[in-house]
Amino acid sequence: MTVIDAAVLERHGIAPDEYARILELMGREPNLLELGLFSVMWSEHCSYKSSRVHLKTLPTTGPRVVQGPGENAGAVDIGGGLCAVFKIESHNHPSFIEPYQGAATGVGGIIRDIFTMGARPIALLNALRFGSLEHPQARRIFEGVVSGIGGYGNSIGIPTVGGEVVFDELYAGNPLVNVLCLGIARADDIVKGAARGAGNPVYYVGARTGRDGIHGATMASAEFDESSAEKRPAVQVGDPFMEKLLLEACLEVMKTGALVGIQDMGAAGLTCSTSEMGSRGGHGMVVDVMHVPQRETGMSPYEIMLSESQERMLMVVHRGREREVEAVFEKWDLHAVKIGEVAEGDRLKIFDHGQLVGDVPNRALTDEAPVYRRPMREPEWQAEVRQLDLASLGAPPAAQGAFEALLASPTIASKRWVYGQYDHTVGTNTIAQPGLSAAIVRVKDTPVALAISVDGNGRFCYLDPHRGGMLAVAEAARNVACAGGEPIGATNNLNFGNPERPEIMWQFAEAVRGIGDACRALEVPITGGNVSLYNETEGRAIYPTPVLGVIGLLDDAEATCTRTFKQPGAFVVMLGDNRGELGGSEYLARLHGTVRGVPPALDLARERALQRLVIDLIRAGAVQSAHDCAEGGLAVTLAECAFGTGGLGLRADVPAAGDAGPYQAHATLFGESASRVVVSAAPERRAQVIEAAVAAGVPARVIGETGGARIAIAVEGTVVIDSAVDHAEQLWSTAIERRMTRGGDSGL
Amino acid sequence: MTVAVVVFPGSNSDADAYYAVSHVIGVGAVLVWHKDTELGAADAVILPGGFAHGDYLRTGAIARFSPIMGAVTRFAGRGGPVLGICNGFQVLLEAGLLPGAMVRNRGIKFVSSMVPVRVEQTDTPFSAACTGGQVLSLPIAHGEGNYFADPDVLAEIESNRQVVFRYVDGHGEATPEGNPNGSLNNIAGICNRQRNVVGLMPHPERACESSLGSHDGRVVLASVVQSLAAGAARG
Amino acid sequence: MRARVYVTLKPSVFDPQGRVVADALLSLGYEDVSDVRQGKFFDLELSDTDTDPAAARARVTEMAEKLLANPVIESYRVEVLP
Amino acid sequence: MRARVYVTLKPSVFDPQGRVVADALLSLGYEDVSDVRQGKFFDLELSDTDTDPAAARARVTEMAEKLLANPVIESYRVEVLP
Ligand SMILES: Nc1ncnc2c1ncn2[C@@H]1O[C@H](COP(=O)(O)OP(=O)(O)O)[C@@H](O)[C@H]1O
Ligand SMILES: [Mg+2]
Repeated sequence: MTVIDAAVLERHGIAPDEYARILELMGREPNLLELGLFSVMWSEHCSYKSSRVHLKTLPTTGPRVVQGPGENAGAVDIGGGLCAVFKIESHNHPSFIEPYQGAATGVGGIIRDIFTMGARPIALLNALRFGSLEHPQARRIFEGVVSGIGGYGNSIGIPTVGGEVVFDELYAGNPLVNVLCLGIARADDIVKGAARGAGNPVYYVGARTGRDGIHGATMASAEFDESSAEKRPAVQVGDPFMEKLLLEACLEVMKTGALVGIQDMGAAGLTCSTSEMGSRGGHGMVVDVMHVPQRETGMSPYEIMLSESQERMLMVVHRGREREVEAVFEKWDLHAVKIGEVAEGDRLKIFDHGQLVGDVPNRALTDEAPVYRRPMREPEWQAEVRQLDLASLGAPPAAQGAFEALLASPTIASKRWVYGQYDHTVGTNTIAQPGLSAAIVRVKDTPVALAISVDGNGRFCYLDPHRGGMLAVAEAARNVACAGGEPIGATNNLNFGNPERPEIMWQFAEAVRGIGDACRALEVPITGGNVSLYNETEGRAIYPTPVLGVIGLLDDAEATCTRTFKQPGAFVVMLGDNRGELGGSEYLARLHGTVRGVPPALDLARERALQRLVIDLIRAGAVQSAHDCAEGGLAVTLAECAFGTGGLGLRADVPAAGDAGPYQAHATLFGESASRVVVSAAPERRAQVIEAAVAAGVPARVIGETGGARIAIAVEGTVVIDSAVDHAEQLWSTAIERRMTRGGDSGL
Repeated sequence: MTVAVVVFPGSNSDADAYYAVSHVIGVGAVLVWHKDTELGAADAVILPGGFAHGDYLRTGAIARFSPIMGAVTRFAGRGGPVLGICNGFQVLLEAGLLPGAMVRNRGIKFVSSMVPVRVEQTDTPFSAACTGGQVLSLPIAHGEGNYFADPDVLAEIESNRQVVFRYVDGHGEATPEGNPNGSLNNIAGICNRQRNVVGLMPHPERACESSLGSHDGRVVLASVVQSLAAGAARG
Repeated sequence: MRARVYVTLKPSVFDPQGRVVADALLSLGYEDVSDVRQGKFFDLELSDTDTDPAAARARVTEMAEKLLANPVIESYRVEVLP
Repeated sequence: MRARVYVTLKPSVFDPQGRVVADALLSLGYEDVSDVRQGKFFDLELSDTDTDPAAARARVTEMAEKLLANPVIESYRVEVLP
C-alpha cells in the first residue's frame, strides 16, 4: 500500500493541517482511495472552503424563493404553480486548456444541474472574457469557446438566447466561460439530490466511466503554471447526444414518482454524488465499483470514484419500483444499472468486487470540509489606481473619432458573430432575439415571460470591488427591467484569483459584500451560484470578475420591450442622472489605454426607483424602447438604439455633466454613470412619461428626437458627433467579424 | 385530421412542430416514437429538426434506419404528404426519399438567423397556400445545410420544378449574398417527383407567431391542411 | 481482426473544411500548400470469430455501402488489417 | 508532391461519435463489430518546389503540430507521397 507522505499529500493538494483533520475525522490513516475522496471533495471547487464564510452573508430568502443555494440549482416562484430553476456555472480552466471541449462540457454540466431538479431547460446564456482579439491565441480560444458552446447547446436543442463578451488583455492567459441555464418546473415536481430510505437501490445511468478528468476538480482549484500542460489528458469530451437522451429519460422517469433523489456527476464525479446525496439525506450509501459501467479496462476504484466523465447521473429509486425506472431508460437506449444501496448510518462504503476498499463518514467529505477565514488585505496599489488625472492624458481626441473607435471596440461591438453560431430559436419561446436587449423567453401555456441578463464589469471591481459588486447586480437587474421584467432572483459566478493571497481574498470579500448590499436593496435574492478561484496565469490574476445573472418576471409576455427606436418623431428621454463619470470606463481603456479612477457611484434607492419606473412605463405601454446606459456611455447607448432599425437616426442635445475640464464633452458622452436608461416614446406620451418619472422621483430629461438617417449628438448645443446610422452600424456590427477573418485562424 | 410528428433520439424540434401544428394551426398532432412501426391514422407526417443520433456520422444517416422509416416510406409511396424540416430534410435525403445530399455549410460554422426564403412552387402539399414568388421570413439553424446534387440530378430537379424554396437576398433575388450556406442554386427546400414529399432547411414551425419574430411559417403548415381538405373534397 | 474504412468527399463535391484548412495554412505562411481535402476514417474492431480476411472485407464493404458512406457525395475504401 | 496527415483522438479520450457508429452497426445486425473509433485525415497538395520528401515531411509535421491536430486530445501521423 502506498504510504501517505508529503509528496502524496502535495499531489492531492491537501495541506498538512487538512491532513491532520482527515486523520481526526477518520480516526485512522486513510488509504489512497480515501485520500483521493478527500482531495476532490475538499478542493476549493467542491468545498468552497475559502469562500463559504463570505457567501453566507448573501441574502437568499424572499417570498418567491422556492429553493435557495445548496441544491443543484435555485428556484423561484413565477406563479401558476411554476418555478424558474436556474444557475450559473464556470468552466474557465478547462476552456483555456481545450476551448471547444472545455466550453462544451461546461454547457453540459449546467444543463444537468437544471434537469436534475426536475425542470425542463428552456434557455442558456453565457458570460465570456478573453484576451485582446489582436492576438492569435485569444482569437483561437474565442473561436473554440464559441463553437463549443454552440456545438453543445445547438445539438441538445436548448436555445442560447443571450450573454455578454468582454475582451481585455488581463484575460489572455485565463479566459472566463460562465454559462447560465434556465429551466421551468412545476413547484410540486422539484426533485432533490438526497438519498433516503435504507435499502433503496442506487442507480447509475449515462455514459460509461473513463479515465478522463481525473482530478479535474483539483485542477480547477490550482493556478496555472508550466506544469499544467502535464494535466492535459484531464480534458473531457462532451457528448450532447447522450445528454439529450439523459435529459428526456430523466424527466420521464421523474414523472413516474419512482425516484427518491437524483444528482448529476459533475466535478468529483461519483465521489461527489454519492457523498452529497448521502449527507443531504442523512443516510449512508454502499456502492460496488465493479458495477459501474466502464469505458476502459483495468480501472482502479480510485480512478472510478474520481473520474469526471461527462453525462452521467446517480439516482436513488424507491425499492420495488426498479422496473419502472429501468423501462424508461431502456426506451431511450440507456441502461440504468444498480451500483449499490442506501444504508443506515452516515458512511459511504466503497466496495470492489465485494471487498471493502473505502469507508468514510460522508459528512466528513461534505459538511465537515475545512472552512477558512483567509487573511485579507486591501492591495497597496488600490488607492493609487483610483487616482485619475485627466490632465495627464493630454489633449482629448475628437469626440467623433472616439465615438467611432468605441463602436468598433470588440467589447462594445455587436456580438452577432457569436450568437449567429447559436441556435436561439429552438423551443419556440424566444421572444427577444439575442442582440436586442436582455433575453426574453415566454413560458408556454401561461401568460408570463422571463427576462434574463448576465452582467459584470471586472474593471469596476478592480478599481473598487465593493462598488463593482453592487454595480454588477444593478446592471443585470436594470437590463432585465429594460425588457419589462421585474427582477425576482439572481445567481452569481465569482471569478477571482488565488484566495491564498490576502489582496485577492479582500477583493473577493468586498465584491460579495457589494453584491449582498445591492441584492438586499433591490430585493433580489441570490438562489445559487458558483465560485471560481485561482484564475491566474504565472502569478498574474484576472480582474476580480463577479458575473450576475438576474431573472425578471413579465406578467404579460406581450408587453415586452427592446432597445430599438420604433418610429421617427418619437422623443428620447434619459432617465437618471448623468454625472460624467469616466473612471474605469471603456473610453479610458480603449482610447487612452488606462484603467484608473473611481467607478461610477451607485445609490441603490435611486436605482430601485429607476427600475420600478421603467417596468411600469413598459407595462403601461408608455415607451417604445428602453436601453440601459453601460459600456461606452450615453453616446454608444443612443447609437445602439438606432441600430437594427433600418437606419432610423436621432438628434440629441445633452447638457454637459461632471467637471472634467477639457474632457467635459467626453465625460458627458462616454462616462458610464450608473442608474440611467434611455427610453423613447410617441409624442403624445410625453406628459405621461415625464409625470410618471416625477412621481417616481427619477430625474428625466428629454434629450432628443428620433428621425433622419444620422446619429447627431450635441453637448450644450454644439454638435460633436454626427455619423450616418448606416456607417456607424457597419463599424459596430462587423468589428468582431473583421478581426476574426483577418487572422485566418480556422475553426477546425 | 392528424399530423404525425416523428421523434428520433436527438430530435429537438419535435415539440416545436407538435406545438405549431396543434396549438397554432389547430389540427390534431401526435408524437410517434421512432421505434414504432406504424403511423396510425396520420394524414400527414413531419420529420422534425434536431440532431438525430447526434448527427455524429452524417446528418440523418442513422435515423433513416429507424423502424418507423419503413412506415414513412410506405406512406410517402401512397402519396401521403411528408415534410422534413432541417434534420428531417437530411433524413429524407439519406433515406433516398428526396434526391441529393447535405454537406457542411460553406463557411463551416453553424448558422442561426432569420433569412428570406422565396416560394418557387405552389403545387406541393406544403406550399399550396402560398403565392408563387412569395418571400417568407424564416429562421435557419444548421451546420450542414449546404445542398448538393450531381449536375445531372440538379438539372433534373430544376426542370421538374422540384425546387420548392430558395434562399434569396433582401431584394428577393437568389444571389450569392442571399445564400447562407453555399447550397447549389440557393436551394432551401425541394420535393420529390411525385411532389408529396417536401424537405427544407428553414424552420417554418418556429415562425408561426409574430411574438417570435415572424409568423410566415404558418402558411407552410397551413398548406397541408388546405391541400388535405381539397383532396378530401375531391374525394 | 481490424478494418479501416476511409471516406472522402467525391472530387466534384466542394469541401468547405478542406478549404478553411487550406486558407488557414496559407495565412500561417505555408504558401506551398495549394489544396487540402479533408476525409474521415473509421477503425472497426471485429470480433475474433471473423478470421477470414476476404469475408471480413466483404462484410465491412457492406457496412460502408449501407451506413458509413453516402454514395451521393462520398467514396470509400476498405482496408483489412490482420 | 502530396502528403496525408492522419489525426486520431488519443486512446484515452472518449470518442462519442465512434460509439454511436458502433451502436448503429450493431443495430443493423453487424454484431461482430465490437468497437469503432473515428478519425480524420487531410490530403495536402504541395507545390512542386517542394521536392525533398524529408523537408516536406518536416514542414507538414509542423503544420500538423500547429493547426491540423489538437495536441491536447489528438495524435497525428504524417505520410508523404511522391
Ligand atoms: N455570449 C453571448 N451569447 C449570446 N448573446 C450575446 C452574447 N454576448 C452578447 N450577446 C447579446 O448581445 C447584446 C448586447 O450585449 P451587451 O453589450 O452585454 O448589452 P447589455 O448588457 O446592455 O444588454 C445582448 O442582447 C446580449 O444578449
Ligand atoms: Mg452587458
